[in-house]
Amino acid sequence: MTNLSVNFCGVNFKNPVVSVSGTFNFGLEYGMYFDLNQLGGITVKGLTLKPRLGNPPPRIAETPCGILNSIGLQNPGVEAFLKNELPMIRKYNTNIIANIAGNTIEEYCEMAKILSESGVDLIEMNISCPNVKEGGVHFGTDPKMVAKITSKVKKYCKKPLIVKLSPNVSDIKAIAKAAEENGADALSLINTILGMRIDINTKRPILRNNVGGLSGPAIKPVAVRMVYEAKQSVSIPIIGMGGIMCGDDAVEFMLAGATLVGVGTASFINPTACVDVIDGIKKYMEKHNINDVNSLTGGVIAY
Amino acid sequence: MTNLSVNFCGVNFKNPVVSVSGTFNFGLEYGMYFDLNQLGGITVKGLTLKPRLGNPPPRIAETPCGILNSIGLQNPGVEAFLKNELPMIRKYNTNIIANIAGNTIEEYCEMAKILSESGVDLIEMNISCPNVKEGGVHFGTDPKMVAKITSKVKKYCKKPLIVKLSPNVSDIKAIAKAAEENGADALSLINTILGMRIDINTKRPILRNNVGGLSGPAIKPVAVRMVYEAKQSVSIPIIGMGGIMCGDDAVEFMLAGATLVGVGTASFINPTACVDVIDGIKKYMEKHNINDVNSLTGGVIAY
Amino acid sequence: MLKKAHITKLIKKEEIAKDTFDFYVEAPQIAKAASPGQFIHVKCGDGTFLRRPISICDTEGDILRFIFQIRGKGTAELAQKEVGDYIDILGPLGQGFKIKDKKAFLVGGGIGIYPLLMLAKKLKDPKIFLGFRTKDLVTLEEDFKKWGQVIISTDDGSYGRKGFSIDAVKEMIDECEIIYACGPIPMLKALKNLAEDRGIECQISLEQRMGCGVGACLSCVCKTVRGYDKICQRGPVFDSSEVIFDD
Amino acid sequence: MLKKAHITKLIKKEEIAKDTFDFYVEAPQIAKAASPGQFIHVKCGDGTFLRRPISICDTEGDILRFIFQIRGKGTAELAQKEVGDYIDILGPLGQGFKIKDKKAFLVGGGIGIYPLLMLAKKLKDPKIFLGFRTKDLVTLEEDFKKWGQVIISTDDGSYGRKGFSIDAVKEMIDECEIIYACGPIPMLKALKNLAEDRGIECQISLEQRMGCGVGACLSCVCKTVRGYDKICQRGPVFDSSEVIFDD
Ligand SMILES: Cc1cc2nc3c(=O)[nH]c(=O)nc-3n(C[C@H](O)[C@H](O)[C@H](O)COP(=O)(O)OP(=O)(O)OC[C@H]3O[C@@H](n4cnc5c(N)ncnc54)[C@H](O)[C@@H]3O)c2cc1C
Ligand SMILES: Cc1cc2nc3c(=O)[nH]c(=O)nc-3n(C[C@H](O)[C@H](O)[C@H](O)COP(=O)(O)OP(=O)(O)OC[C@H]3O[C@@H](n4cnc5c(N)ncnc54)[C@H](O)[C@@H]3O)c2cc1C
Ligand SMILES: Cc1cc2nc3c(=O)[nH]c(=O)nc-3n(C[C@H](O)[C@H](O)[C@H](O)COP(=O)(O)O)c2cc1C
Ligand SMILES: Cc1cc2nc3c(=O)[nH]c(=O)nc-3n(C[C@H](O)[C@H](O)[C@H](O)COP(=O)(O)O)c2cc1C
Ligand code: FES
Ligand code: FES
Repeated sequence: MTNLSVNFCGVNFKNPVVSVSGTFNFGLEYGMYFDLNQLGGITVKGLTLKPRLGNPPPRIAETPCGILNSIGLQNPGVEAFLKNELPMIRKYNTNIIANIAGNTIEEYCEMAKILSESGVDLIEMNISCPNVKEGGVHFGTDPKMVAKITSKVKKYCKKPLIVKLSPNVSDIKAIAKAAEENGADALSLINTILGMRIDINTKRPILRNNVGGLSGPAIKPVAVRMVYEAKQSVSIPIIGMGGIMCGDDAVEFMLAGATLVGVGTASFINPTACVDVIDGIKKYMEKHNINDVNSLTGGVIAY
Repeated sequence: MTNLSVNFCGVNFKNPVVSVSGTFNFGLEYGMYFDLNQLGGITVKGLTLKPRLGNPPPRIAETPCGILNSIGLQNPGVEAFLKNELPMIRKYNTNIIANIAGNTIEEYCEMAKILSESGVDLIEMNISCPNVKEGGVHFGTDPKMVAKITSKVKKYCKKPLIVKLSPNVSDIKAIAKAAEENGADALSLINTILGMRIDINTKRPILRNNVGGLSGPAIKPVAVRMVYEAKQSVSIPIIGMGGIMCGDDAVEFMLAGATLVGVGTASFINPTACVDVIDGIKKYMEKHNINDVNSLTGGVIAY
Repeated sequence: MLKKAHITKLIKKEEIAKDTFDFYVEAPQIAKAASPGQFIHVKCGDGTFLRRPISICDTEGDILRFIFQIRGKGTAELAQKEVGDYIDILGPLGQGFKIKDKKAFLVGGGIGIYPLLMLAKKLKDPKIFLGFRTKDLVTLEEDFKKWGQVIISTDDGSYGRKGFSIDAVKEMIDECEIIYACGPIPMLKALKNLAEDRGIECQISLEQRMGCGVGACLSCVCKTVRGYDKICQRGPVFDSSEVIFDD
Repeated sequence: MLKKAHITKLIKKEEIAKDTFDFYVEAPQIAKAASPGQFIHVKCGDGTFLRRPISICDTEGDILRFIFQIRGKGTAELAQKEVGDYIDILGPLGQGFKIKDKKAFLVGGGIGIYPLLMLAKKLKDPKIFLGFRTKDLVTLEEDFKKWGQVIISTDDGSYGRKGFSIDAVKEMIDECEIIYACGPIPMLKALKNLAEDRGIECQISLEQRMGCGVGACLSCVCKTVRGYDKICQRGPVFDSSEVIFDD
């Protein structure tokens, strides 16, 4: 019998695969393509305290083996989420991870407080969104800032607190440590890497926001490295993400140190990517006679 | 008449295309595939004060639309370069850019001094190599460190000094500024982004060095963004590189702010990539009735 | 029943104008479910990453027809497919035209004419205004003629009327109770204004760069009275009165 | 004359064992310049980024022959090519075997047998030792038989001798003045030791992951008495006495 279930911050996941924030809206769209009950968890679109319009289009550009996006956190706000979206998706037997972003530390605290009283299972604090002017990424690139925001939000957060890290940093280890030491129950990484494309015919950036976040297979090696490095420096569990397209990719992240894995951009190409990744992990385990998926985590034999 | 020639730090380049360091050895290998006289310049393999063995193999891994490398600066040392390699390649009518890397600031200074007395045309200071333990990248991720090393090396450097920046940073603008304010005559960016791949069958990293530097089209959007950001914050010229495969890619870098463009990994797939890029730039200029290649630099019309 | 990506087989391929390809694929489920104005999201090949949105042009039994112009890497790759090859297609997607029993004008410009064919079939005697840049690009004239009166304009006057379709539309606007349109933004803007002036209904199909194509990523928005709406899910067809064209 | 990448045409393709493909391409310049032990660097398709190194197996007039096993994404993609398709090939590359007028043993294991065929043709009555894991993987027996005595071993004894080629080689070593070998590292190590013990020459062909394939990137090194040498440029064939196998 293969065991796929994972205990993550005291929450039971039936398997290590979650959808990541921002590529899965609030779940229902891909719910038309597969049974959401199959998922370990669903991370919902990033929420802000007030509704947010987002950036003007174009918001997406294709790049070699990846995409740039500059959605800019369009969302109905945390209250509307709790009222309109959560009840719909709470019906599924899967964990719900709320993803939050704020302009100020106070906003993060406020959202953590509100969501702690709600039916979500875990809270992921996005301090790494490259697509908003205030807040977002600047909270996530300085260890001191990470320490400060984590310790403050932790006070209000009654659910497991996952801190989502930015890859746009020199030393992910220091950032990871700062989050852990200040109360993070888990880490998730990586968010997108800041990038740009220019249309050489019009001389205009393709994204109306000029720059956007790079995701997809192109960034996978960077993500695997960062998960590996973070794992070396903290003992809290990690959700690994960045370019996972199939089960083998997910296994690579787990070997690097991830306890859960997140599937994002892959869904755009293959709407059943999340469940295909679960199947792929199972196949790998069968092939290699591995009984417990947890034994993969951190299993890399580094030189 | 289309003008392709560029004045870069007072040195005349017949066109804006140079080979980058580390993918072109000392020029002669690709000299079998095209006439090196066609190039704007040749950046030679990274040099160290003493000969360097480099890292054990495997040193290269394929990734989606890119590669990881961990060569580890294998090279014969600056003296052997001057004695054995430079005379061979100096015969060509093209600019030679020496690329240097040191374990200590003193080593950088020493090399700058030696090379200033030599026949090379410009000196590129690599403070961003992710593949060596001491030195290398740590000089390139902290603006204070960049300021210090640049100002010191500048004292010994009698040729135009190009500082090659690391993309593994949160704020490329601050780093670029630190280099400019302390005497850099030009910048080049980006070096590779640190990444990792794990063989899920053996559970071993594919690179013997565990991690390596990511290059190729996968990183192009990150490189374009960094060139664009650097250009906003400095007035010294920039060599743009990172995933350039064709003339259109080169034009994109120039629009973002590059004065020269570097072709690296592309040569592995297409040995005449450098000259094909030159041709592609020419074609673009003809199509758009552009007479002077210099008019492309920084031509992006940002929103 | 769950939706899925369909592996379809290319059974007929024709280059109907320079760089313009007419594809017929075997796609029973898509063909059966499709309604006019909906689109498909196509995996063009290994050399591109995202899918590409293409309008459904027509269906006939198990056969799905779509027509596309080479615009970049993806469409160029798709054009390489040969009869017998397989194509991975998601669809039908989005909300198509809402068919009303009114005297209809169909207005299409450039690649915007393709989604109108299937619509024309479902309407009673529509007037069909097709605009092209020049004679060589004129396509589907015979196909459309089967379903209504066709008025062709070319920008350079090399075929049909000279000028934009909108001029022809304006001349005959008294006969119009509803406009269905797809094409370049300036054309859609002009039609929106015209429809508002005349107080008639106007449905327009919009384009935007897409990620998922199914409403999950919020990439493909346009500005409407409600804020930013997803074109792939709420659209691609919108009531022109909802859409805000600003610049 | 300048070297270049050649666009070659696949004119014959055969699956000679499970997942093992025998390709014949029209490549006049490569075929003419090739010598035994050299390799080509092959662009497998759009789905992979780097080229893949493959040994030259044989040449005949304008025709270049190479054989490969599916090992991963690149070789799987290459195996998809059909007769008539074009393949982008760089080569011939590297330094092949240095042919000596001595009584020769050719020792090949697994995919290491392929570069030995062209070599066998150029030698006088070589003894040819081919090692395979099992019977189903045995290939090229007839091809080699034309050029010398063939001694086949399989690890499981399902065909020919049971065990490793090295055992057969040892038994007959008195008849040997030079060894040419290609195959797995343990085999090459054993041959190197054997050759050193007996004081005979031994040329071995090495493998390593490659970038450029032409000596420009320093990816593909092996340890030798000189430091790290580039396999693509100084090799792939080395004198075994130069090579340092450490772990
Ligand atoms: C709902 C809808 C229906 C469409 N129907 C048709 C049709 O029937 N026939 C047809 O020829 N074209 C149609 N288009 C336009 C078609 O999607 C683009 O021409 C195509 O995506 C260009 O891809 P490319 O790789 O060739 O170009 P590239 O410029 O290389 O594409 C790069 C990226 O930009 C996107 N992109 C570029 N241009 C457009 C565009 N105009 N609209 C949306 N995304 C774009 C691509 O999808 C891709 O993600 C439709 C677009 C939409 C949104
Ligand atoms: C000089 C030389 C000659 C060769 N001749 C033959 C031959 O005649 N027939 C044959 O079947 N194989 C040969 N090989 C091995 C062949 O190159 C690999 O099997 C092939 O590169 C695997 O590519 P892949 O994409 O299928 O595997 P993947 O594992 O997906 O490849 C990933 C990367 O690793 C590299 N790689 C993986 N395995 C090897 C390997 N064993 N050697 C070198 N690079 C590797 C690939 O080139 C690619 O860059 C030769 C290798 C070398 C160096
Ligand atoms: C369209 C899009 C929207 C995203 N929105 C969010 C978001 O709202 N909050 C967040 O934390 N991350 C967001 N991300 C980042 C992803 O959650 C994920 O970290 C990243 O895309 C890497 O994973 P992938 O390569 O599998 O997509 C978004 C990514 C994409 C592509
Ligand atoms: C195999 C390899 C070796 C490299 N060696 C060096 C080096 O010695 N010094 C240096 O400054 N950069 C080195 N680089 C980085 C390149 O010069 C360049 O910055 C990077 O590869 C991005 O460009 P590309 O994507 O066009 O290859 C190396 C890159 C590769 C792929
Ligand atoms: S393309 Fe993803 S929401 Fe429309
Ligand atoms: S593969 Fe580049 S030096 Fe050998």
